[in-house]
Amino acid sequence: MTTEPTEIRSPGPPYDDLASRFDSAEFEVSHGQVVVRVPREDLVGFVDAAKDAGFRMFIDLCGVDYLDRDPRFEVVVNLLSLEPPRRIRILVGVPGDDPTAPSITGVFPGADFYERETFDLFGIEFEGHPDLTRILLPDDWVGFPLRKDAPIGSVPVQFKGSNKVS
Amino acid sequence: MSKPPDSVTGDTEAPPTGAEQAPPESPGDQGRAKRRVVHDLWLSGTEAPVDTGRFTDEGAQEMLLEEEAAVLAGQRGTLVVDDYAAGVEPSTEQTQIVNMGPQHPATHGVLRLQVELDGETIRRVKPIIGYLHTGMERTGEALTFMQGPTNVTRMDYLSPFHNELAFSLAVERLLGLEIPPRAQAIRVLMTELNRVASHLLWAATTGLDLGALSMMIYGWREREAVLAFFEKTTGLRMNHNYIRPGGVAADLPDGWEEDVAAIEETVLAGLADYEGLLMENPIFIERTHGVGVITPEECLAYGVTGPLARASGIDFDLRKAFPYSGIEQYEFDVPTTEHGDVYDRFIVRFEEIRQSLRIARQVAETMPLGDYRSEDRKVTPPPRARLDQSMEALIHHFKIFTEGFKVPAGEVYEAVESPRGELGMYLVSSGGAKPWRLHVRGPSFANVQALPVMLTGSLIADTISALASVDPVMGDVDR
Amino acid sequence: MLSAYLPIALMFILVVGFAGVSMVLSRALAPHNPTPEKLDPYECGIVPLQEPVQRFPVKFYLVAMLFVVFDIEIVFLFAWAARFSDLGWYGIGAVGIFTLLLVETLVYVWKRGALDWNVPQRTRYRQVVAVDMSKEAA
Amino acid sequence: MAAPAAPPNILTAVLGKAVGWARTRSMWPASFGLACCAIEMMATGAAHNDLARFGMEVFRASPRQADLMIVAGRVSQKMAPVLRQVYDQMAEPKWVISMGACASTGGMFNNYALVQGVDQVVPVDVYVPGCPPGPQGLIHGILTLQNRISAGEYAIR
Repeated sequence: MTTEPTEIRSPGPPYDDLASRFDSAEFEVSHGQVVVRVPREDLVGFVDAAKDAGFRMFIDLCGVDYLDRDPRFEVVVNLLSLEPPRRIRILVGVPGDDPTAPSITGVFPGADFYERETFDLFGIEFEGHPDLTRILLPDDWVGFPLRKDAPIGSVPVQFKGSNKVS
Repeated sequence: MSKPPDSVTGDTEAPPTGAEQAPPESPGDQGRAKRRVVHDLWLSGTEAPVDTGRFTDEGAQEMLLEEEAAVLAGQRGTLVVDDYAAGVEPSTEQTQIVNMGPQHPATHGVLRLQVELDGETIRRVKPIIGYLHTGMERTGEALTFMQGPTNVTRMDYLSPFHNELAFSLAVERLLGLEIPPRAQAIRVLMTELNRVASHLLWAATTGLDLGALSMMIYGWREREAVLAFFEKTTGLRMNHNYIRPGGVAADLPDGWEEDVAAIEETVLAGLADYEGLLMENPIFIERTHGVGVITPEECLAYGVTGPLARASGIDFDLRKAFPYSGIEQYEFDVPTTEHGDVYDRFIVRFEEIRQSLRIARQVAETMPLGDYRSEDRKVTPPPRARLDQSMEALIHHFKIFTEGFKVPAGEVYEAVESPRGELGMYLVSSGGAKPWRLHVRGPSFANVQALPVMLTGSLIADTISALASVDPVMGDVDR
Repeated sequence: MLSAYLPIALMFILVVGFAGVSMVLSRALAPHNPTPEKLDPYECGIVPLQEPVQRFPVKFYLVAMLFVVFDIEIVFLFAWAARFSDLGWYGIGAVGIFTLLLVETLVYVWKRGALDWNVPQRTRYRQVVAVDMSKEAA
Repeated sequence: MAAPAAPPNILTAVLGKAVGWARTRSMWPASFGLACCAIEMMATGAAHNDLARFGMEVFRASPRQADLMIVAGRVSQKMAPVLRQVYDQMAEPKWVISMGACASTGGMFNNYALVQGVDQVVPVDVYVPGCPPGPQGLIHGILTLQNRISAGEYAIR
């Protein structure tokens, strides 16, 4: 059982401490879960601070394509603190014309594959990632399939009226 | 190291991989041309229509002879500095890069491991995945919420109930829907029995990999007992589509308490055989002690969860930390051990089978009566008999099955404890009848990423047992 | 005297005959179609790009030599075992000296460490056990 | 492919039948388990409904010693060349069973990632329907293939 060093540096629950140190981060609670919207530049700093504040397990990183919203893409980072069990979800807006985001593999080596997958399916490049290549698709694949404007690539099926799959 | 994809075609120019670079048209270009064309059928017995065999080279994704320091550290698994990382001293011998490739008996599916070998010892590992990528997250966006479980249940095909439960919990949290206690208890029963079946299959295949052939036969014998109950309740042995948003598809068959009791009896008897067969066997102990060690710091850094983390001493189980579907009313304990090697993972998983059976017995004793799906007719279809009595039921039925029910806009992350770790569903809804984005956090994805940490420096035979103990399910990894 | 060798000759003919017939039959009846893919080395389904390495670490040759040494020892024991009862103590004495010599080489080889495949990974486990794996070490 | 068989005549009719019969008695499957169907293929190979009754319980990993390739699961675009390479490296006579809806037609995943039907990559002899087909379904497919081989339909392989 991983106990932290006895004195917990942040007085209140870790969220208030993080909120105080990062005024650019907006905290909100959606469906009972703490969600933080952080500008792109502060992502690595915020993740580092969250790690010190107790969120020591890296859980997930994925991309979302909102197509006609202003920062078109969004990178969602999910962290977990084991003792007391608590989650935090960090949302980072990424504009459509310049799809790049800072890589957090420096803080959590576990983000390596997740960032490669997000690059593979969305085309969001992560600066500072040691080996940013495709991971799920064949290496000579053209295009990023999970983008909303990418075709689903379905083969028309023989029986009539069946190929209305977008 | 690999050049960034040029902006126009987004095609990453494959760096020279030791082989002479083909003149202007690299195999990749021919590959792309050949793959996208839909070939005509190749009727059996006729001449082969086209030669697609040449394009298995994955260019930039493969391991290079010389790598940069950061990439090398990643492949050697020495990124996390903790007090007992044994440094692997670079050897002067000539090493070779070998494929433990997609079609391999011991990789539990289509996982491709590129390993650099110095004789028998492994210097570094690079897992290459994607050989089972089915585009399920894209298909998830094209199906309505009602059809979602059929797509999601095929991701981690060893624990279909956990996929469906995570998806249903996420949708219900977005809807703010209350689930009747009987449906919650049925869900707990099914997921725990699914954990037993998944661990039995893991014990069977891992035993087979370690040479205990009889383990394969025993493991499947008990698993068939559990699958028979699943088939009786849900109609299918796998991919059940039984747990749906709003409850479960059908009530339990009568006489199910005897079935659960019979399952518990056979599996516990079988478990006693396995432990007698394996745990004191000196060959087994020699093959599993100190193999595939992963330390708690590495588990935290790589996001390794589930039995692997518990075998390394992290006392964390989602069923205790974030209880879901009413599981907090049953007592069970979470087995953890210290050394984090293959032997401890056997201990943890065998103990988890016992705990899951204990939960199943408690559910059987305290199963509440009542409805097995929620009363909100916007989400769950009305009973069949009501259709010809009330117009309203007919409309509800029609709307649910044609365009599907609408889920209010919002985003939510819901996670359950699957047999391999934390299975999370990040669901974004735009208010329509189809999810806007469905991301599945597969536990095996993080566990496979931590393979270099476990395999570097061990022999090839140890790699087989370490890889088997991770229990990667490729559907979960590649989605 | 010649008849003593009859069973061995018969056995020899049978062995060579069986091997020959099965070789010829499979060559004649089975379809024979060497395509370039079939002649490629099998690398788990991946088309091999570069030639596999021919030079192997010296450990493998060492093990081969050790095997030859102890295998020949057993071959010599056969002769003694065939006439074990007639040779009596003299036989046991001779074989005893011979075996003692080989046991001495086994001890020497064992001490020099030619038999253990030094696996760094296992040292990591000994550190884990040595360190008192109580909670705060995690 | 193998040279086309000589037209059936009275002299080799019996030999053809004998060869056909011999080829089906112990067909070793190449373990090409991809996804959920692979679990059902293993279940068919295990104790409960046993493939050893047909002499097929040993799943050969290397294509050199395999006669029958059971494509069990969904074939992705990245896996298709590997499948083709393993098929090419199998020695004649060889047969292919396409197990499950995803292998036969791409199944419920009609999208960018899957090869819609493995018969675009390898010639398929028997298609087994189901998602996943139960062990009984797979054994029925194997028996169908064996009957057609011993009846001489596939003798030209």
